[in-house]
Amino acid sequence: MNVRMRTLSILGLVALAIAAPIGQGNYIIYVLTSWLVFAIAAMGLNLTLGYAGQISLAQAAFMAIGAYVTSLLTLAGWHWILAMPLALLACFVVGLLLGYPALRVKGHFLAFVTLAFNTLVFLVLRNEDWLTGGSYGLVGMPRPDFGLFSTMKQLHFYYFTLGVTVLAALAMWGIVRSPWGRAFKALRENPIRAESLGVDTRRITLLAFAIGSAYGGLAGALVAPLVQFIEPGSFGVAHSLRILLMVVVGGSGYFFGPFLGAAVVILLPEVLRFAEGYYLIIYSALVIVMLVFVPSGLIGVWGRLHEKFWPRHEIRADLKEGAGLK
Amino acid sequence: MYRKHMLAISMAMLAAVGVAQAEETVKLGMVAELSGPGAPAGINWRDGIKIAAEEINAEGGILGKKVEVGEYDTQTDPQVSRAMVQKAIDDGAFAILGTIYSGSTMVNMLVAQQNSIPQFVGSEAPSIVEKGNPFVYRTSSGAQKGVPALTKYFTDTLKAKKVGVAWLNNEFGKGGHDVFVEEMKKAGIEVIVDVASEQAQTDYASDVAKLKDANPEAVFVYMNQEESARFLIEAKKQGLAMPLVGEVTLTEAKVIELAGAAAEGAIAHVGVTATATEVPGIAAFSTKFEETFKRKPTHDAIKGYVGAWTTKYVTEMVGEFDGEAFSAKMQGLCLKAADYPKILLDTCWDDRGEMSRPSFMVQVKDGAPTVIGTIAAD
Amino acid sequence: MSMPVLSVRNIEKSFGGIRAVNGVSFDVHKGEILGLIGPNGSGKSTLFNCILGQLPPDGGDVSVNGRNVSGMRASDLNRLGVGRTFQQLSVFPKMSVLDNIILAGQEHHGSMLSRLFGPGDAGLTAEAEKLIAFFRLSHLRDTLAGSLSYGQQKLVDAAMAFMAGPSLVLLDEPAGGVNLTMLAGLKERLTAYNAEHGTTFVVIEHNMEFVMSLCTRIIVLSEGSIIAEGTPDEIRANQAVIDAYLGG
Amino acid sequence: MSQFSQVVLSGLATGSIYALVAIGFTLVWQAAQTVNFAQGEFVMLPAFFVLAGMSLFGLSFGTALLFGLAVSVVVLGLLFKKLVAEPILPHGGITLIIATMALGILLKESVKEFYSAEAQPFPSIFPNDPIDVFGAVLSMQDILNLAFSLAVVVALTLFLNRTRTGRCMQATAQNPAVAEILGVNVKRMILYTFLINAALAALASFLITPVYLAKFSNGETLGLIAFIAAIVGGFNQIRGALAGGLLIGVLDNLTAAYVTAEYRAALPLVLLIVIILVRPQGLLGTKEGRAV
Repeated sequence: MNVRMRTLSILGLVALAIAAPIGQGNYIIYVLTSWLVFAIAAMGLNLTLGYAGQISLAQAAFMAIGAYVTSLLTLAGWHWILAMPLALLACFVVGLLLGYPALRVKGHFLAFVTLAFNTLVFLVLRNEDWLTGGSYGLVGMPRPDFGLFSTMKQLHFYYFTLGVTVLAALAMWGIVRSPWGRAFKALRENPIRAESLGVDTRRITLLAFAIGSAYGGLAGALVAPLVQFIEPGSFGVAHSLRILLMVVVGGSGYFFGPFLGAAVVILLPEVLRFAEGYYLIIYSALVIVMLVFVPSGLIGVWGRLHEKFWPRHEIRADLKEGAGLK
Repeated sequence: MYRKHMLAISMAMLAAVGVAQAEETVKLGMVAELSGPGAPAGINWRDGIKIAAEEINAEGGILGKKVEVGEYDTQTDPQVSRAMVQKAIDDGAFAILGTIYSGSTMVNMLVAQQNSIPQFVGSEAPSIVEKGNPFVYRTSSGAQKGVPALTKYFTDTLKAKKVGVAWLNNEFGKGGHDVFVEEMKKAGIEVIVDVASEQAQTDYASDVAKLKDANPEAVFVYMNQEESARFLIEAKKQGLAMPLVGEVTLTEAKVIELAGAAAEGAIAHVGVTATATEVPGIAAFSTKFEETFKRKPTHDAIKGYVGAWTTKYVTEMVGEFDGEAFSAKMQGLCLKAADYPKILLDTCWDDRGEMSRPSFMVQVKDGAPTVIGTIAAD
Repeated sequence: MSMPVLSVRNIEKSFGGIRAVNGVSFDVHKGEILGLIGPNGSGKSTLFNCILGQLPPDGGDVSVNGRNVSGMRASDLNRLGVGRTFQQLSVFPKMSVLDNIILAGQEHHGSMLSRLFGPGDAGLTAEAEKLIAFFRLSHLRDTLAGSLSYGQQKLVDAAMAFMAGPSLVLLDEPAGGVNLTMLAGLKERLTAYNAEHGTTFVVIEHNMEFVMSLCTRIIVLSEGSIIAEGTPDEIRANQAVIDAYLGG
Repeated sequence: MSQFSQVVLSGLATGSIYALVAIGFTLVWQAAQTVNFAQGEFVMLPAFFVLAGMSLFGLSFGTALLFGLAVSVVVLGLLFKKLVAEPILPHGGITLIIATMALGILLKESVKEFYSAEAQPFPSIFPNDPIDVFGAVLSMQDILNLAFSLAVVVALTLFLNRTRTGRCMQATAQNPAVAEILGVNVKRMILYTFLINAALAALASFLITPVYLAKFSNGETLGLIAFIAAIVGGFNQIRGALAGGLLIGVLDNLTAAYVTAEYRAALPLVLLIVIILVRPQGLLGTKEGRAV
């Protein structure tokens, strides 16, 4: 019953995502597409932070690596479908490397190390202009063409992105439901206990970073053809912070948290047009208030309300996956 | 104070729009850096356009239709700017006014081009007009024209053989730097010291020390406002004696306000400046702007103003709201200030959207920028 | 006798100038329940941590089933069949009881890759349910471990140590903070598990009654050295032990 | 040679400001395990309190400085502790990190919207006359900044070591539980560290803003640099934070002058990563004093 309800509601959401852009202007479609792209990036960070408990302020750097690899290869004539896996691989490998500091330090030390890494990536992208185009960036990346289905049109590109997002979400679902997912959570909850139960916490920590980073890379591989222009400034620390807040606001450690969080950050400004420049002020103040009262994010808020108004006798605990941050 | 006036202006605009909607209106999409690091430039651009829109509507609008200016904030983010241009077009804008940051313009001009929408930009990076986009037009000369105008000053006035360059390492600064180095090479002047600095850098001690040590005959300074001010303060402190020459920014009112006495003697080439009060149009605009916003207009304000007025002039020459025809008309167009007073100075656009018009050499004297020479359009 | 399951030889550990463990040696054989007791500060926990690789000892060796495991990482040691519990409660609070137990077994099955692509429970649900039933927690199977009572969490904690079918289990103060009813249950379950599977136990405990009734053999530590060894009855009668505890 | 001494001396002057900010950082971390990612904004803001005091209430510069200091201590010390740090800390360190990041955005955007997006000039406390030192030109301001920062560090050290309150604060930082048993009012001591942090940030703000100019985005790099200074010097030491601040200031200038201007921003970051991986207790830190 419960499972069927859930399947139905997920199908409903996908149907909504399919219907959402119909009849909308290009701008709304563009905003919806960037929502999906950022949801993918946030999904990756949710694995690293929400499931495995390792803070990272470098997700934008991985979007950058993904976007630059994809752009350079597609500009050199490669098809996106071939360039994207290489971008993911590059992010996976760099993510492994970034995981090493996490073996030694936690919490704010790790936050600063990853933040420093993000800035270093920015500097390399800006200064090595023989490869990256420097501060002028790269422009004119082609959108992928799949014979019968070309993604040149905004709407087509949206559906293409939606397809990629659904596949990425299914893969993520597979990961978090697998023994790996359990090991990630164990790492978050009690790394020493996990180690004593045979979990190779070193390997799991590195994997948490690598997989999360690969999702960042996938988002980057989609940003390149979406915007058709990339420059180092679009992948600064502020953007990593933005993605981090998406994860936290949505509900870190909840599977659908990143989608909700990305929606709040990307779509809500559209709704709150009247707030204009005050939007960020309101948003950041609300984030602080939320962290004081419901640190588990918006999904946690919903859970609390649900609990309050429709209390259930026995909650299936395995469906309640979210976790407070440590 | 400031907010109150802004409010008054906005109310007036709203009222005007309200009336206008009863009749027919034409929409202009003002897409600019209203927040983020580019906000100072974007806000001036917007306010220049506000003045222009008011005047245009007072003269009956464009082809009899009232002008309605939609404001779109790019947050100084190229990706957002692309989305905002798209939004403006979705909202039915006939022309786009903006953006100023070259990084943003580079990406959003693709959208306007795809939709055949004319776009007046405040960007000065050379690459903007090198993409073969017939719908993008500058409102000031590109760095590859502005900086060469300076070359004469280095060769003839300063008679420099060895110069230095201090620049801001972002897409704006790098554009100017690259053109400058190229120009100096052509002019046979040696660049003996080349100092890059970071955006939002605060400590210029090592930059200035390096320049002082190399001791060139003049230094070309190409940075944004605050960076220029901080640089000037440090230069004054360390006693950097040679002329400091900039392009546009170095002598702007904001820089002088921030740097105080340290700005004294700084020289810059400016495409168009509120200081050039001997030009009647500029003087009138300047007065009106100051009355409305209680501050002096920057060159970004003048650029926005010119962009909006050019939209009116050219559309009325075409006789209909047609982006393609507008584009065709713009190719090689020259407007004389005598016939089209709000263009302020005789101005021409080439077939790529590059503009040329007379420009000025300005020096800070007694805390105010003063015109010390005029450079003819090329 | 056959090869000892756990063999500890001359373990030494100092902190600064203080000798916490002073050349301790002992063997534990299959099926034994060995109690390790001693007054506060006698070096029990330090010894435990040295045996389990949590602290690097200054000298000495530890072998499990004849294999030298000195300096081995905790996860590798666990995969060799050594289970343990911690003094502090160590369950995974935001995971269900079932997930806690499955986690404790999953790393012993298949490869890293098969754990990604194989079934989500690594095929362990039935086995885990059996263990949960053994500890009489079946009704709490899907409850978050963090929302259980302290005693129930202690049971889950202990059960995790057994999930991988270890040959040796080290329990660090299993009775600490558990109420009397729960305590009787815990002792009864541990004895039953020992009888059923022949698993070897080493138990650190302060609760004398618990140790005396659970263990088959007891070692007494004082000031980092073994001062007595024997059956519970022998220890009860040992004057040196009485002196050590009474601060003689 | 004159270039070298210029670069080093200027670096020391800038570094002394980093040190002030870093010291506040370490105090709050030690006493309350609060890592403040908005520390840079805490330095940006007090200058605007002063400007607001002058423009809104027509205060003289001197009075406005006192006003700015008082408001900073209340807002960035008391309110920060009561409204943000205290309620969120029980939810865990990462939650607090994220909350202070959000706070940074809040402060920055508020200044931008309610004061100005443009940089503002800020009057100098000390005279700006240039002085020749070893062939380098320093302003009176540089030298007094340096002297003032050193004086603050000395005063703070004396306060912590010689006064009863100071020793109670130290006891609280080292072991709150024991301090409590010894009759120390732990809560009050923690509050004091927050207030001192706010006061230090305000002082740093008043000293640098004449040079940096008052702008909403000033805190962006400053907070990071201060943290790096704290970590490089040793997170559990006041003199560590001082040494770290001066070191970063000098190294940054030396890199820009002699190695690479393009990658000057990379140096402190690389230093941070290396220190964390190789010597996480910092150059002057002791191992025990810190829980990573």
